[in-house]
Amino acid sequence: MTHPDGPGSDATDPSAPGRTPVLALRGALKTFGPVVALADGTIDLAAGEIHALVGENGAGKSTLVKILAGVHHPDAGEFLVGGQSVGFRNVADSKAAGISVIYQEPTLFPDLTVAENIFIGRQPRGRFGLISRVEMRRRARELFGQLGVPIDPDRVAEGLSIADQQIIEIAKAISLDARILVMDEPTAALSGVEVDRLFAVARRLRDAGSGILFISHRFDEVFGLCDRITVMRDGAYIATHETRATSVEAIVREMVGRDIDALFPKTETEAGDVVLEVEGLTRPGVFHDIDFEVRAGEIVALSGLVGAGRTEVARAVFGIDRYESGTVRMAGTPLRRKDPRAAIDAGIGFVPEDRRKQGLVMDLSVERNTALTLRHSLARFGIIRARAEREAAETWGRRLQVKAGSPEHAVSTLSGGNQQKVVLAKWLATDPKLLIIDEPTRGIDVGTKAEVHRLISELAGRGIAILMISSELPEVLGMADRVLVMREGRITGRLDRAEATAETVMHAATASLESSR
Amino acid sequence: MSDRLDDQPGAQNATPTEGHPPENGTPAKGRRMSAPGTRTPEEKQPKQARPAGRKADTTKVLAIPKGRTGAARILLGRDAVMIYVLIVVVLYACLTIPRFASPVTVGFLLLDVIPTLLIALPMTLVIISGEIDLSVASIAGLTSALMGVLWQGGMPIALVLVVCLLAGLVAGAFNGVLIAYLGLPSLAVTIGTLALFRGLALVVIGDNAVANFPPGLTAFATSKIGGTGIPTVMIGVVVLIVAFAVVLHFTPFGRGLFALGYSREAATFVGIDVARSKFLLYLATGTVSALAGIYWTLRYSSARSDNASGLELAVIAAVLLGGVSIFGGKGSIPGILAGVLLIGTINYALKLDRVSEVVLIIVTGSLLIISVVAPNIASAIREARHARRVRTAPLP
Amino acid sequence: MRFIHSGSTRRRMAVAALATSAALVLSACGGDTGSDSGGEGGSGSEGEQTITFIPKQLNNPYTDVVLGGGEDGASEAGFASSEVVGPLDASASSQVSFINAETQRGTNVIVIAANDPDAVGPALEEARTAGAKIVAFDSDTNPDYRDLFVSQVDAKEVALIQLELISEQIGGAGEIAILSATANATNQNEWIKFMEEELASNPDYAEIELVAKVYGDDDDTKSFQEAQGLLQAYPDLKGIISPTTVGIAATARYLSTSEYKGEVALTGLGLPNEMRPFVKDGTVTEFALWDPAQLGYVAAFAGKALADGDITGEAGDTFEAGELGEREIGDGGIVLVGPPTQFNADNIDDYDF
Amino acid sequence: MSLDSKNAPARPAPGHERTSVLASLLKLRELPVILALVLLVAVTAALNPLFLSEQGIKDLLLNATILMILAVGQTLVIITRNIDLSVGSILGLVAFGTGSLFAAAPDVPIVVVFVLGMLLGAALGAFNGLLITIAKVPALVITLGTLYIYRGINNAWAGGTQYFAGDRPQAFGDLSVDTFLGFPLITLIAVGVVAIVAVYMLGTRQGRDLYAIGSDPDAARLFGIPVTRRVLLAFVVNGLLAGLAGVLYASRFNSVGATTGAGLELDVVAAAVVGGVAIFGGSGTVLGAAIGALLLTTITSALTALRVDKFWQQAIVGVLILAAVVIDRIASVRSARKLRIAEARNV
Repeated sequence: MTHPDGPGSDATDPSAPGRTPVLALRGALKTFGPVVALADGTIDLAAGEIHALVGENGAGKSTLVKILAGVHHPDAGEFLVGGQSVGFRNVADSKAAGISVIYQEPTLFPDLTVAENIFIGRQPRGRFGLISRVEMRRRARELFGQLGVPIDPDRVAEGLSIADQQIIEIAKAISLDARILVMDEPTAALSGVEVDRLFAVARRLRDAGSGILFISHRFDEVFGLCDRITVMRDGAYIATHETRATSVEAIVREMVGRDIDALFPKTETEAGDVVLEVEGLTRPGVFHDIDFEVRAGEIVALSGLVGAGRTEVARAVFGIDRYESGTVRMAGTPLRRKDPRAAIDAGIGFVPEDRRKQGLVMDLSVERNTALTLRHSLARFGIIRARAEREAAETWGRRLQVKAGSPEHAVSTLSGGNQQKVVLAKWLATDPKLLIIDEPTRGIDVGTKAEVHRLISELAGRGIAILMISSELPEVLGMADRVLVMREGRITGRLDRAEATAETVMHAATASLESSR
Repeated sequence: MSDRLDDQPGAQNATPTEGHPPENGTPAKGRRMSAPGTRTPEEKQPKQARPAGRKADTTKVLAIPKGRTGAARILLGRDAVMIYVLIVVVLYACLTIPRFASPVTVGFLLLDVIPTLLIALPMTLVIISGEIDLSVASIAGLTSALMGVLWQGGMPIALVLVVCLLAGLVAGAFNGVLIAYLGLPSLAVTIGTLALFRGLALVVIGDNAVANFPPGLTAFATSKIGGTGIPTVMIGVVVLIVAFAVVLHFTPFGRGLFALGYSREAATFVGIDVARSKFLLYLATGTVSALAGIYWTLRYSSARSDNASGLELAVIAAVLLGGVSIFGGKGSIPGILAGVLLIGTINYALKLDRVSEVVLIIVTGSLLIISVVAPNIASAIREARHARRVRTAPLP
Repeated sequence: MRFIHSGSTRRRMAVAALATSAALVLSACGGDTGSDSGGEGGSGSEGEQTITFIPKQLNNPYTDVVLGGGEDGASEAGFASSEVVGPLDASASSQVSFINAETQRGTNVIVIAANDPDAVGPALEEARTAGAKIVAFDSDTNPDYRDLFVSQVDAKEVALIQLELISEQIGGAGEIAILSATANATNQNEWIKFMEEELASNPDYAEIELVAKVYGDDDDTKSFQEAQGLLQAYPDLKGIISPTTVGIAATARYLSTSEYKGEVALTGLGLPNEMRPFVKDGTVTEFALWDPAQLGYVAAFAGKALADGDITGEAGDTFEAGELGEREIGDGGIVLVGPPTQFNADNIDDYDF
Repeated sequence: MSLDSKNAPARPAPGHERTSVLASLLKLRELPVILALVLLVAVTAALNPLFLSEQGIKDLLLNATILMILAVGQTLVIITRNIDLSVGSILGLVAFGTGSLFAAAPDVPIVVVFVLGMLLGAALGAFNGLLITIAKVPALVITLGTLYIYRGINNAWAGGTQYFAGDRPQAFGDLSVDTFLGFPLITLIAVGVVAIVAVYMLGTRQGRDLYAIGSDPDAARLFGIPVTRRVLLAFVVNGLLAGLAGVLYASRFNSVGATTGAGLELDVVAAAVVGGVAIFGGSGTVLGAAIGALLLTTITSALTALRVDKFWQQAIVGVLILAAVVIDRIASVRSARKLRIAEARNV
């Protein structure tokens, strides 16, 4: 496998001498239908190390994790655990091999108690081989003691905060005494204290001889915690470095693998009138006193860590969720709360982050999806005119270069990038004044990614106000005229294009986390 | 996550499979679009760029694909297959069962299926929107009971009919409030109202049966249009069918229901008022069920509390057989028409042939299971075959 | 299946096979319909008379006995074919499509036990218009819709016998209750009406009080629980009359398994084969019934006479009912079958139905 | 049903104090249905003392027995986020099978009859389970189909034949007559079933797996729980219990035939729902379902005992089901609001 187009060609040997490898995956290939999720999954994890896996969204990290977890079976490649070749048939096999995975999104059972969630499938047994609740509770308490968190083992998991859920996942992994611990962005939603606690536990496990694979977007964590760093890009392995011997800049370059300016064809535009005005928007426990405005032709990025409340604010603005106080004005007119229809009529379009569940009706055809937002305007005497629908779908499909077999094909048959274009098409068809775009390029291949970026830029150029939510720093820096940074439900940074750098944004996004440590 | 497969040298054998057309038909050609200006010729002249093989034809930039694709889709769709099956069954019955081929059959058959047909219409919409209503037959029963009591109490028949329809509307609204606005699970709620409405029917009319409805009206319920054998009431039913078909397939509201059934979130994002849509559906279900109750009462000229009992399962079976997905988001009015008529035809054909109802029950059950199991098994086989192909593909 | 055989079985199987293969076609989205069509149709050549029995529901033991007599009668009377069709549930509307199908087949005589006197009306009207003769038996329809009704026995006589029996068993005084079939059952309701009149007018029954009427819907479980509820609600209950075979058997089963066995008297109309154990164990002293087979038997002959045009269903007409001899049509087009028999421990072993 | 990370704020939850015994008792999901039952029995008994006579209690228990067993089986299936509508038909088939078996071989030992009946039920349940797990088709559709098919087979097999209590050995019928410590024997069997299944659901890993599956099927699969095998097991056990109920039906009631058990399925689901089993899986207990069954059958008896117009019975059952669903909803809304307030304060 060669990597002709990246700086990964000068990669170090993934396996480092002097360490005992506990897990090795080399050249793993995973396809879903025509889609290649992972082209070259390669990782070498040694006992007694914390190993970071970094890469942009869509680099194939999650697929690699799922292969390690036994959820996916690689179509090709070599997979060794403790020097033995393995082929996991299912999750249980992976667990039996001593691999424990903490996912980005906690997978707790909402109806079961906390203690039970930790021990499900291997509850301690007492008399007659029955589950001993007393023992289970005791051990759960013990684990939480170790972690220093006061969670009631007897409460049900439903309604737990995401941080508590994450802690429970970690407790679960610890209780497994796993030799190999995989943490897929475990800190995304944790506060400073919790992160510190987690790191202390991770170091302890490392010192006890476990191998830990740590996936994170936060470079401070990666460099503060990990011994080695492996970089992935576009589904392929790029390089592995000793942390001591590399720098943030070098890693970022490998992750992005191209010139940022070329990737983000930002056209300079003159900001026009204020389109969206948000004032004092508050929903207790979710976001507080959010004030900002977006002008015509301006791209405003809403940045911050996952769970900082960015999406929640956008959803409230659009009327999906309710908020308790504050006002949202479009072109000076206040919007009704919790009424997406009113928001649409006022000229807002919303491209949600989860395309499959929120953005599209996967079973419906391309044209039906495109026309969903036009339901009412395409109707004459309450009947949708098929011809008008077809024309609208074709016009926008062609304008956005949507590639589909036919407008009658279900959108589920399209690639991620083309699906995203259908979502954009459906909103552009409404002739919006403001477009809210949540994670515009999540799960989109590189080629289409640039196309989407160019499109957004173009739209702004035509005077549409854009509010973009993104976790990808290069995207934020490359696209935005202004950057709003959120942390823990508040706006903690307002940066101009000139002021916005990786450092300033990250600082605003994590500042108090640092200070609370 | 979704890099194209043909990015990978040597992996082309895994391309393209049915149902998963690759982004671009011709591998390695014009794949990376870099700028709008550098479009491949296939966009400007789609016809010319079409290679000979059908495979490569599966994708292109969206453009005027009128003609074959559309027609083929309609002719091979599930609805169409249902209709073919119906036609085959009807033809077979005509050829082999003496006297089946006659206008009389049409009349009796339609009279039998009208209640199912009526209720299946709103039920289709409800199931497409991702909910269910098990209380329909009980609403029909309650309406029937009410009709009997009010008529016996001396109310003018026109007023009786209006009150009955209103009762259905109220019953539907009751379901609707609980499900749409309180967000309770429709399965549980309508099991509850199934018992409640049937119970109220019993409370209203008790053990009595009322039979002396105006003869003109009861005769009308079974009257036929001239010599065609088609019941007069079918005119009204056809109007309703058309109305529901138009609402579901050609109105903004109907479009919204599919979105709703597939994903509540996705529907909310395009401005669909989820609660209101569901509420309206239950209103429709209640009212149409009441209509079915009235028809039932008049056709059998007997208002009783147990009228139409058990009809809910027959309706749901017919609707599912007609291709509506129990998970919501899929289905069509032509499909369920074929489903209802198929069961009705088999039913009547077997009766005419004096085959026991036992056979009918078993056939209905088997049809239902096979119609949902077989496509899944077929697609599972397809997937397995695809997986094997990928796995045996030469590796880079 | 006892009554549902005969005729061209092959063709029926073919219909079923077709239906199933239809499902296969449907799901496989293509393929061939297995058109291995069965034998040619043919249900009795034209010109010969056919008779079809439509009982309240299939799979009811009492009905089976009635139909057994009916089939015998039909063949003796000279029908070319006799069939039994019917619903699996005894709901008011379920018989209608069977009547429709028979109408279309051109059946000459339809013999029906109506679940609801009115619900079957329009369908029967159509059948008559198409030329069929309608004989009601066991449970009458509205008299407008049938040519004649073959009744078990004189309704009043049946009612009085049951009252006599219960009076005897409870010593002429105390509370009694009635556990009937469905609330709309024509015959039961008529008997109950006569019983109520007699209780009110006959001084011999002055001390007997009818405290409740409940309905078990001719369903075993339901009747069972109704019986149970009666005894709980009326602690002083002395006896129960159940003028339906399902009801009396279910009640007997409950009594025999409870502390009320021998304490609470039970009588009514029952099948000897079903009631034998309860008579032997002392739960039931004596009950009554006519011979159900005769009911079907006479109905078949009545149908034949109607179809041949020998009678029109007018009061005073007479016809020959095979080995049962001549029968006369009474007022309202009613034909009586015969006096009820009383069954007790001494004679029950002599009967087998 | 997964924990929605979007709505859960990024914030440590406040410390959770240990809940008192009383509080946890009040949170018990079965509490409303127990209260309703106690209230119903108390009021009825006050108005009609005969209701709680020895025979009265015996009848109450006997009536509930069969529904109780069915509700327990159904609970297993519902907890895994499935449903089985074919139980009435399974019961009918097994009951008729029992009748036929005794008719064919009157001397067959009763134990053998029980085993055969349960095996037949388990086989029918396995057929449901296999179709659902292998073909991955919704249980509602499959069991609606088998509801018809099993009933059809029962009709075809039985035809007009019915078997009566007299056709079965005295000892078999006596199971539902004789009592032990005031409890009818078949009720004791039901209580035993409830106890065994309750222990299984509460105290074994497999049982807990069922809750996990219903709580979040995708997470369960991700977690390595053998979802297919467990769901299949739930259907097999449900079939087995429906088979047991079928045998007991033949013992208790007079006749078994083609229509035995028709229409029971909705009663069974209703009993489970009234007993606090969530229709979308993951929560509820076997005990609750059993009490729900007891409550539903007791209502019938109570209304008769109170000489209330029996026509009200069904309406009351309907109201009860709705009440159970609403209570569930209120409870979850309440706890969600409490949580939000707690977190708001914490900001």
